Amino acid sequence: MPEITYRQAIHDAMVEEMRRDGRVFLIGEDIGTYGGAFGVSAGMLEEFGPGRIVETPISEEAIIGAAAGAAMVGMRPIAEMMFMDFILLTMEPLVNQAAKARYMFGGKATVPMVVRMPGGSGTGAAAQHSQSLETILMHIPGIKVVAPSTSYDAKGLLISSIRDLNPICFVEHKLLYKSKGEVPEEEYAIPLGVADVKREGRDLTLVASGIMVHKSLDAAQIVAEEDGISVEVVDPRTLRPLDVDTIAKSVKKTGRLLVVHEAVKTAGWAGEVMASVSETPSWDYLDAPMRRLTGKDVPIPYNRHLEAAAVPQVDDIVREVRAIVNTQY
Amino acid sequence: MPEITYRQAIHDAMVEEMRRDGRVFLIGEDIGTYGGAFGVSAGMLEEFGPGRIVETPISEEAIIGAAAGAAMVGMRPIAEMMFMDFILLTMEPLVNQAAKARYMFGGKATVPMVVRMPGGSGTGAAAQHSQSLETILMHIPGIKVVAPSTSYDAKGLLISSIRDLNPICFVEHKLLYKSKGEVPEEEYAIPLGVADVKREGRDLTLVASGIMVHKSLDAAQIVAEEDGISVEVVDPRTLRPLDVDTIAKSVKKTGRLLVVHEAVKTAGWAGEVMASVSETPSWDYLDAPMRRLTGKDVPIPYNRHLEAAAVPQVDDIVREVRAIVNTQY
Amino acid sequence: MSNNHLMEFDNEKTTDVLEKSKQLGLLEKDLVEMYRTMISIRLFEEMADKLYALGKVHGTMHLSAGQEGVAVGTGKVMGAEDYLLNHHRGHGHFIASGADIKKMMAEFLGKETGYCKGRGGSMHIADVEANNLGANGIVGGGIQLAAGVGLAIKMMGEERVVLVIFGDGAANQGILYESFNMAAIWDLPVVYLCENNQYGMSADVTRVSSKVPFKERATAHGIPGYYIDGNDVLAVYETMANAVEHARSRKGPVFVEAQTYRYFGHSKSDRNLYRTRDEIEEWKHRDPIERFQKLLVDANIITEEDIEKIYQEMSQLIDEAVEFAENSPEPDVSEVTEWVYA
Amino acid sequence: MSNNHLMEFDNEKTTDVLEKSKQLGLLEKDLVEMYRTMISIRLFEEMADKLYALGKVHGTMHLSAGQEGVAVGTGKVMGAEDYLLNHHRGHGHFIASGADIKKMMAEFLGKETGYCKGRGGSMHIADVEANNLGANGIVGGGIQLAAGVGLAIKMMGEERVVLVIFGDGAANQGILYESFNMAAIWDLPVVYLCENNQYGMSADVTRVSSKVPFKERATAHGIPGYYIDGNDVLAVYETMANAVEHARSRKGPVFVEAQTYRYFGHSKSDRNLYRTRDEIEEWKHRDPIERFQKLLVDANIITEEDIEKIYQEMSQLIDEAVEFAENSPEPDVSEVTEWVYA
Ligand SMILES: Cc1ncc(C[n+]2csc(CCOP(=O)(O)OP(=O)(O)O)c2C)c(N)n1
Ligand SMILES: Cc1ncc(C[n+]2csc(CCOP(=O)(O)OP(=O)(O)O)c2C)c(N)n1
Ligand SMILES: [Mg+2]
Ligand SMILES: [Mg+2]
Repeated sequence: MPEITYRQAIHDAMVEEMRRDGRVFLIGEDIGTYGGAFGVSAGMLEEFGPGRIVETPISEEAIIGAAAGAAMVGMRPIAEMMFMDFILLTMEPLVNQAAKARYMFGGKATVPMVVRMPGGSGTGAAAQHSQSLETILMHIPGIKVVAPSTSYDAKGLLISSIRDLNPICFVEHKLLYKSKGEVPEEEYAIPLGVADVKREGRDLTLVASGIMVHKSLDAAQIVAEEDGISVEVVDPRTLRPLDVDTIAKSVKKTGRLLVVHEAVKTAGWAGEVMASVSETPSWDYLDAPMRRLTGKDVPIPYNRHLEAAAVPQVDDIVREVRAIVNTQY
Repeated sequence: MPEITYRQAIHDAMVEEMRRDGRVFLIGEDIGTYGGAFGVSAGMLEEFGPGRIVETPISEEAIIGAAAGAAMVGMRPIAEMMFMDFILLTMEPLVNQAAKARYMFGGKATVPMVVRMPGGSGTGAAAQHSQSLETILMHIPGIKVVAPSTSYDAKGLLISSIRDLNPICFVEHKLLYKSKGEVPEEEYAIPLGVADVKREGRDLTLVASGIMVHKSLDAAQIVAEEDGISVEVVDPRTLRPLDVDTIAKSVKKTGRLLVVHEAVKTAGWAGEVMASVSETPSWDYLDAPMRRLTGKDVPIPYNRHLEAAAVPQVDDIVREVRAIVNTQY
Repeated sequence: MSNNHLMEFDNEKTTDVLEKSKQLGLLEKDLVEMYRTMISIRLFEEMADKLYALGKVHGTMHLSAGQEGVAVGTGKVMGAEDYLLNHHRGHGHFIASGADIKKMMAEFLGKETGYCKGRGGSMHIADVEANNLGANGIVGGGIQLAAGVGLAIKMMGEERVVLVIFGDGAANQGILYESFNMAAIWDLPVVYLCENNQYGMSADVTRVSSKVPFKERATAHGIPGYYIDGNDVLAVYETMANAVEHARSRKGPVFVEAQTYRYFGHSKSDRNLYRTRDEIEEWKHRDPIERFQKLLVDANIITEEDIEKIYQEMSQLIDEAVEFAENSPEPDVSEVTEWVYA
Repeated sequence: MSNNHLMEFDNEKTTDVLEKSKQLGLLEKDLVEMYRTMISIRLFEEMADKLYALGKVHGTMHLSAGQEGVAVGTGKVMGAEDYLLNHHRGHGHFIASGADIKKMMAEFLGKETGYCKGRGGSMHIADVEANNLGANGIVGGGIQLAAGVGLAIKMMGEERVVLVIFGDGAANQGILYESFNMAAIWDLPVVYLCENNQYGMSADVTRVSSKVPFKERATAHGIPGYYIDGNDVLAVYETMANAVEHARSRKGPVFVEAQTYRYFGHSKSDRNLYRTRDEIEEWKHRDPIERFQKLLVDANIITEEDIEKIYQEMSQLIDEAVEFAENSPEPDVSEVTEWVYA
């Protein structure tokens, strides 16, 4: 299989769906000639023209409102937020309108829209361009939250997201755009709500998403080599709906759970994973307290050392895994 | 001690602080002649005049932006959101500006502002006027979240909130405005970040906030009388910072934890309580899986029976408590 | 506050109903139908108020009695294929657009037979199949959805237009200006109708708005703006017909501000402290129904007897709707989690 | 796209610097100081660009070379007691308001000695003690903070004003209109300065804006609006002086749109695909520094030698700033969680 970047995978998913379905269009800031702030839509203006690559003024609330309105009458918008942080400007149309229309109207509306947004830190963009806000989006009934960690997942999940009939928040991680991975040439789709075990293991279940999957895999490799600890890395891929079954099955096997996320600690989605596991019979199999390793409770600082210190790094994960596995309870 | 309503307690806290400190002012929609949608500021225009009871256009984002700007230069605004749902229109200034200014500026700014907002369902106001969004606010470093359940707590916590130097989200529950409780005549303040054990018990720790404190107390009384189950009801009062010590101490004693909130289940703050308890030695004392009883994962429906079914009721709590205490693990 | 801020209207006052209707291409039966619809809205709102007082309506509702001129003048213009984004005070517009008042009443009573199966209530009532994309509980919440609908219409190359209705209070939400800008740069077929009833809840429009009428805010975006007497139903019809024609012929968005007045309080918690009885009475002298009725009677289009009969018929329809609603089943509580996702 | 949308400016073109400065009450030394500040901004931006290329600046930054006329014409007007809400492309404004460029450089290099102890970087640089309430990473993010500051000034009965700066792109954020409305109804001492450099990232202002110049959007709110040549530093000074005087004398908010142009790309990821080399060259013929310099030389206020010397002095100051920044300590990583709460 050819290796392509995460950026390319997302690009390809959009292009293929737009070729397949005339209702799909892209809307956002600087997505045309500029190709998007991260270059994801480069070249699409040339193929699809301004009628389907809809470049907007800097009016985020209006972008999401327009996407929701268009979706309600049969279009399939893909809206790009230049940075995930800007989703905060759009919570009204996203949460009060798009997410609720179907329910409020007694099941008579559908709002098939995708909002793509790059989240996360690591580029020195500081507090207003580095947030990981996926937990907030997970808390909204009516919305699905997707967060791919590889090129393969990105493409397959985006295709499913575009075909889904609900508002989808599709969370990309800035640091992953250049990462490469195998992607089949033939069409495929990955169903939403299905986790992927990225590495099998026996001693501890590590749930991580986005960039943290890669850091966790690195950490798993280190503890395997240095400590003989066998970590199973589960990537939920879809945060809402969360594939609790896969996680619970893994916990039943390993007896230990560590959730790693870049989002800040307080009220972050690690708690959701723990609460969900508590609701399954796997709780009985826990040999250690469930733990989380998360972003610190701070706005992301600018200085690169501070920035790195604000979110989990491979070393931190290694340390945490060792602590959990080596402590007697 | 005289009994006053929760509404009156909030009103009194604002009036007393405005008399004490000329920098404190109220800003919001219909807070003057109308007295606020829930009547909390009735009569304040007469005492303080339009210079300090600042009635705004319907521009929620601007209300919070203005409050933040005024706070940065030395004022002490209390902003009223007519309904908690409207905080979604203000996430940009609240989260990207007010919450982060201090940190981004290297500790050189303070943003002492309070945003009061009535949350919760039960009045038939349906999906866009009934949300419990406190978990979202808890996820923002820089913000504190306060959620009183009684007249006494409301007054004491609001006074501390007004005097605090940080942006505070002060979550009121619509159904509590008419509830009554004892409030001392002399000045007092309740420190933020300190939970209150609203009922002592031995068999199960029930963490609840706002209206759910009252439902939980009713349920505790029922299971005490009918089943001899002794429930300890802990009201965090401040959701961020969360008084994990008090909760953990209680769990150590009872060996069981149930978190009850009206907010929807997925990614709701029950998970935060569980994750926090897991991080304490109390985890070792758990005799049963930690559980949550929450709002269902739906927008709040209009019909009163559906509406009631969407959030935990006394019976549901009774059933859940019995299930936890009576199951053998 | 008073009414002396009212400026001169852009519309010519309707004085001769025969001449005006000829000009507008309205037949006598159209005029009578419009009159009937106005009556039905007034009676509907009065009944809704009663049901609320009886505790049968849960939550809150926002009544539009007094604003029938805007609703009917507009509803008569819109085609069935056109989209409507309504606001919280939208019963009249919904009725004028051809709603089934039985399903409306059933919705207010939270019944399974209601437009939204009892999930939405007055603030979220919608009829998606009939292109009514809902009332909105968020002041200004429908404004930008409308631009999105307009964009979709344009993309699909359709002849429809989208009408979005909002109040004077909503005109101070920033989203309106993002929407104006987008609709203008893309020439979207959006008709913005600002129903100015002088107050946003207790806020006098002149106290909370930098400049009235609002139309300058539209023209500053290159959008044609009209400021009209909303209590003159034929003036509303005329302006809205022009506005819709403009949008339908792909000339881009239009903005219409119609002055009117609500008789009931803002919602059920309103004690009307912010306005005087006198002011309400003053506006009742400009009542849209009475004004139209007088013109119709003077022109011998209807008689006092017709009027009596119309009231009776409409009353009966409304009673039937209430009966239908009352006899309808409650939603099944076990279905509370249905329809969150598609 | 091109520049032919530029309208006639409201300001009179500065041709005779002696007469103009007399009119404005500026002494020769003021003019020279303004010139020096313009040079220092230009050289500062060029150095920032270099440091970025060397990998010493983390993240992104937005350079304002080409826009010095707006920065210096404005900065010269503002009093030390006045508040500033700056935007992401604000280095020039910060320097013109009297910043310590050492602390700026140190901030860009993420050092503990920087204005924000390395926490903020270019996009969040602030000097709260000096009434600079920060650059802003959110396009439009400072606009309504400014109205809040204006409200506080009014409440405290002070004589200050607040200046908020934003770009042409930001002018399409709805919050600007909420802010206009509030500032207008309460007569707040807010000076809105829209620095129109023709593009919001890659978006040509005329493509994404319903109507330019923007001033009509202000006047539609009853706010006086000016559309001026931002590359004529004395014209900027004159208009801003009038605007600030208006706000300071409690007559309410003012809006100024200054036309200018940025030479560098939007940010570091910009490949300038959306504009032509020719266009950039064309604007360089209107360079604010060269224009002012020519006037000063023609009027015998400075000589070629003076110019040489000024460049040397400014270069040296900037080199010193870089040295200071490079030699400054990194923040202590153990303090990463400090200053979240007060
Ligand atoms: C975003 C938002 N803010 C406030 C409210 C509360 N509210 C409901 S209607 C209303 C007044 C609206 O005024 P206007 O737009 O003039 O419409 P009218 O009620 O006069 O028809 C207010 C403040 C709301 N529902 N949504
Ligand atoms: C809310 C928001 N949307 C988008 C961006 C990304 N962005 C940063 S600067 C910019 C262009 C701003 O244009 P303008 O206001 O004209 O200022 P200029 O950069 O031209 O000085 C964009 C789109 C942002 N930072 N914030
Ligand atoms: Mg109104
Ligand atoms: Mg610009």
